[in-house]
Amino acid sequence: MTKQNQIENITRLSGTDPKKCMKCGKCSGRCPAYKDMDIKPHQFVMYLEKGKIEKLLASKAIWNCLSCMECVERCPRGVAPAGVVEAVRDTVKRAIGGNGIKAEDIPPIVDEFIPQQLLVSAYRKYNK
Amino acid sequence: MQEVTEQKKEYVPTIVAFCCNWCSYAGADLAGSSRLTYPANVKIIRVPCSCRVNPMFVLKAFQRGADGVILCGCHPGDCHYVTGNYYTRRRMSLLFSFLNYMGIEKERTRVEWVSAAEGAKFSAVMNDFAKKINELGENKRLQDLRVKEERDE
Amino acid sequence: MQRIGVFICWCGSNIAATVDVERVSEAIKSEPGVVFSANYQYMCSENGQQLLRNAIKEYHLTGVVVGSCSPRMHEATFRKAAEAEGLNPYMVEIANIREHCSWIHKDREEATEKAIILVRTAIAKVKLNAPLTAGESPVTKRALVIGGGIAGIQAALDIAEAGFEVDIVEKNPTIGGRMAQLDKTFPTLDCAACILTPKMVDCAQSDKIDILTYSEVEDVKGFVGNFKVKIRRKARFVDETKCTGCKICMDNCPSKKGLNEFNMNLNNRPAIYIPFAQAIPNVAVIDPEQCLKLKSGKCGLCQKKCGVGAIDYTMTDKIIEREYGAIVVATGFRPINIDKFNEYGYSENKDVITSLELERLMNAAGPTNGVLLRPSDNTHPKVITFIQCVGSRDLTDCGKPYCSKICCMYTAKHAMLIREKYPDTEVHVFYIDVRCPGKNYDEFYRRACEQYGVDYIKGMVGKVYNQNGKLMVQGSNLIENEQVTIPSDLVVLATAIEPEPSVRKIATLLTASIDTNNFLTEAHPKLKPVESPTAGVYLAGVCQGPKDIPETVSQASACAAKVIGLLVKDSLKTNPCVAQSDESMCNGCSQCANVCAYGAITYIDKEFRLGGGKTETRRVAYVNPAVCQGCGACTVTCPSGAMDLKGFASKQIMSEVEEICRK
Amino acid sequence: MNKVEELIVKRARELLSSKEVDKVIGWKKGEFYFDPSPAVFTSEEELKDFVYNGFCGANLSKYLVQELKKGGKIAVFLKPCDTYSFNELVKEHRVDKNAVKVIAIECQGKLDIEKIKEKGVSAVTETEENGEEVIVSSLYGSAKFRKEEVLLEKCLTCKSKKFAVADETIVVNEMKETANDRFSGVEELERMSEEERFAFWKGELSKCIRCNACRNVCPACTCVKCVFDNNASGMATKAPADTFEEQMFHIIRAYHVAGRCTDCGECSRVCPQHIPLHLLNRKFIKDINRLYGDFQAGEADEGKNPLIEYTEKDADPTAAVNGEVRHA
Repeated sequence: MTKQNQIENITRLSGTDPKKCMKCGKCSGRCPAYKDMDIKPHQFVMYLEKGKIEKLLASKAIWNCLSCMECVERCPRGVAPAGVVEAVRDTVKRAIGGNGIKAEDIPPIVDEFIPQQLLVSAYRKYNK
Repeated sequence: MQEVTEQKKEYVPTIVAFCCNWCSYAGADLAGSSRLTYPANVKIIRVPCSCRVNPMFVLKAFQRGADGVILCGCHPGDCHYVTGNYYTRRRMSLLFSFLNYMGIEKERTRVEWVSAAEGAKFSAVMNDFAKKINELGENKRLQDLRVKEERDE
Repeated sequence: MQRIGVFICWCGSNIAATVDVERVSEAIKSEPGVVFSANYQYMCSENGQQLLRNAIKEYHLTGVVVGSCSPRMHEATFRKAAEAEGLNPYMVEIANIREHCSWIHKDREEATEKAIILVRTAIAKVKLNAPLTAGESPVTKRALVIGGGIAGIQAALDIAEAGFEVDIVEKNPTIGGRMAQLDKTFPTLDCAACILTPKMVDCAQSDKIDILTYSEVEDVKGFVGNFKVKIRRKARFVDETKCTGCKICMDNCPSKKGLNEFNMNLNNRPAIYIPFAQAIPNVAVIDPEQCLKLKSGKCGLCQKKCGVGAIDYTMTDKIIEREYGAIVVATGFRPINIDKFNEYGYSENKDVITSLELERLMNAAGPTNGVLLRPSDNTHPKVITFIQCVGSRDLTDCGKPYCSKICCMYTAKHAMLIREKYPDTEVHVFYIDVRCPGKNYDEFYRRACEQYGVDYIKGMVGKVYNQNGKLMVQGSNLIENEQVTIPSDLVVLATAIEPEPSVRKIATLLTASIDTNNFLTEAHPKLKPVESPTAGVYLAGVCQGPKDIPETVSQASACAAKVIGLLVKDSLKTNPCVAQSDESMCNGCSQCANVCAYGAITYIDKEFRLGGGKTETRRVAYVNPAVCQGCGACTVTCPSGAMDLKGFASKQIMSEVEEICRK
Repeated sequence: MNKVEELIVKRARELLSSKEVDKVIGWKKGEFYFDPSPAVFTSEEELKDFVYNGFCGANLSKYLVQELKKGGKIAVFLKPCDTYSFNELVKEHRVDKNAVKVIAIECQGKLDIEKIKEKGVSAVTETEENGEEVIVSSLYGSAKFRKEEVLLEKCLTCKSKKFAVADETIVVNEMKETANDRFSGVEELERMSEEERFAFWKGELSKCIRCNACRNVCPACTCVKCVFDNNASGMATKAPADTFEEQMFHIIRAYHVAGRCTDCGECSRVCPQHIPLHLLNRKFIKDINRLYGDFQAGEADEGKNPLIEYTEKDADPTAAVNGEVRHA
């Protein structure tokens, strides 16, 4: 896959247009996992816009993002930083072909109170 | 009236362009003052606004043997009369779609938005349109044959 | 019999180099109706015009076609020349053989052929031209200003200064508007009241200005020069002519729990009140929702105490009708509702306030007498954090997509004033961009940073929460690439502004168009920025778009200049190329009025003779030629073809089409 | 006499005798059972000729335009599809709704005598609707048909059985909505090539004899003077000279009623040459629905039609013609 393909692929997966970002930093201002992330939410969008795919793919933050979607919720311009994180995570996962958590492994106590999107991202994020 | 010569000349299509006074006609003027050429078979009719163009004018043109009709107006949102071209857009969308439904080639009709600053666009649009009409050749489907007879006499 | 003269211009070599002008004028000679055909080097020159005039005289021309440059260049020139010779100027048509022919074609043969067709097309049109005369309509020499803020005040003063009568209609009990609520003004930091109230007094004292406060525009009829406006004068329950503004009623009113709108509801006022000390008119008003007498019939204290007998509980709304030649809309703005921005916790925390609330808290006439105390516990805040772009540039449902324009500057002002007055206070400002274009504006902002040590943080706040009585402001510091949390005592939100919602109704009444953000649309964004597309209606202040005081005042004065320019005329010449409905064919279906952007079309019931002594009354369209701008949208909407456009009649355009297609 | 007819005539009698209305517009017995025609009734005696049977396909709303000019209050019987035309006439100020009492009546779809004749049944004396079947009695006996075999084209693709307006209603049996897609005919044409479409319309339209029946029956065609009769329009024509003029007439007619046509189907019903004129109107309706959102003319008696409306985000004509865009 060429680099341009990768950029297009991640942009498409993220469902977001990084050019819409006005660089206000509200996403990073809100992020509860900020301290643990080596690349901050606003940087995810910025790197995608600038095409710095290597930095994104090498980031550890994709495993720290809580997928709480606060950044998406708060963005005044309709950009979804968490979408970019998710897209990068997917791309990395696919490359290494790892197996994620299985539904049966989720303890029964984790029931309807957990947001569905968090479960989905957890399936993708964690290796068994 | 020109006489029909024995030798068959290459067919030169007739193209009628309706241009709104404030944007597109000025755009055509700018194309002129910038010496940006387009084919001579494009003839412009000045109207105050693209919304002045009655579908009957378009049909009349075809009736009289025009091979292509193009409307040019201000870009949507820039209409000198505030909302005129919004109506043009709906009217011509429906009319052209309908003409195509009647079997008229859809390339024979067109609407383009050309601002007063877009001389280059005007010229490009006219070149492109004229090329398309050249490829299509004579409009035979929507033409009053009596007009043709009169002409050929 | 038509007698048409054709004049082909060489335009030096501009036309003649590519078009064989001699051949064109020769070819045209044989066209039916053409009695004169000539060509000349420069038709627009003095000699060229003389040639045209001589031919009109000599050949008794009924129509003229000039084959020359674009009509956008010299149509007016040739029409004037024709008029000077007694030919109706609208009997002149231009064939554009320069821009649309000689300049774009290289082949001489091709260009000459085209020029002949273009000239023939113009001849075909001119044959169907009718002499047109510009109509006249008288001008009522009085202006209406809707809104009594600084925009309305300035416009009214300027118009009155020129000697015209002007009425200000203000929906609140006093004029003054938003500016009256402000403490200091940027970039000079002079107090708003000190510069505004003298202007308010000028209005009150001018014998040309009639101030109608506590009033609203109810209905507008008519058109430029001749508006008929109905104004609702809401019941004030206090006789304006008697009240002296002594405030004894206010002191005696037992119902004191009304929210003080002027102080952004930060404190209370009695049911009978004068909004603020310098109100114009300085006359009390009773809030009917709050007054015990009006609600339950029990009280009447103010009436008993009033020394001049000004109180009248039986007062009702009155409708007055007045006539105006021009209308200025200056309805202003309000801060948007920010309850939905739960990240900033405005509704939960008393100490999260808007900038306009801060203005009142810092104003000497405000609820704290100018001492900055935070609302929750009346203590001095030590750490104050400002958040900019709250609701501005925000595409979510809660915000506005545009930049509110004034927030960067007033935030810098607030930060500076606080640091000046309370040097021990720590001030932080979260910003996305600092936008300070304007004379001495950027310098002003830099002063806040450099001289007053205001801490500007590039980044946006994600969350404000209360932790043990401190407001924790969590946001980005993008330059340091850090997330910061600032424990603050007071949080000030630079809230976006939006047009005062009453503008919607006014826009409908005036058929003035409004954009998706409820700002009134100007007739042209660059060249007609103070005119509304509706003739005779002008726009001043924030109703047209976000702007600060100097810009508002400039726009108001510009409006006044436009209004004065209109009112000095005794009558208005109207564009004769307007739509006209043939009553005998009109169906009265109302489709044309629906597409008219100018509200030029009305309907009347008209009696028609049917023959045999019978008559029939039919609803037919009437186009007001003073209002119609001649776009022609209605002509296409009309199914029967009753509606036509003078100067661009259907038959004329059809004949142009036919001529072009004639091969 | 069927039950619905009985109720209608009874109601008409009441209205006239009580002087609540001055006139009733309904259908009058023709020479045969199958040719009732629209008629105005001013007295109770005249009502003896009133009929309402399977052949009352005519839309009565347009008759109000002329009748109202003569003054008085009028009661009119409208089938569901006719009520839409009524609203459209009110919207365009052609009819004063305060002078009209709209009595909305049951319709189970009207019959096409031509189709019945084609089936070999002539001299029809009565028809009886029985669910999905129609029993046709004639001088020569009776025959049974499936309804869709003998319904009028416009009823086969009935747009709605809802009344868009009704001061009162006379409905005895439940009216079932038709499942047929009324745009399938348009779609079939759209699938053809441009040449095929042109050939189709050339074939159809060259049958036109310019009798103006379509124009005269159309409730949207109520112009005081039609453009085709107006010399100043540059379009005035009387009889068609060639296929071009038939095309021109029908294109302009369809365009002029676009956004106002309620799809009542009267044009096709009355065309003596059996030209499928509804396929012209429905193309506009279909495009309007596709580009500007679903719109049914006559659903209300006020508001704007899509051609006198716009949004800033409307499609550009090229995209619209290419079918690339759809209303969100």
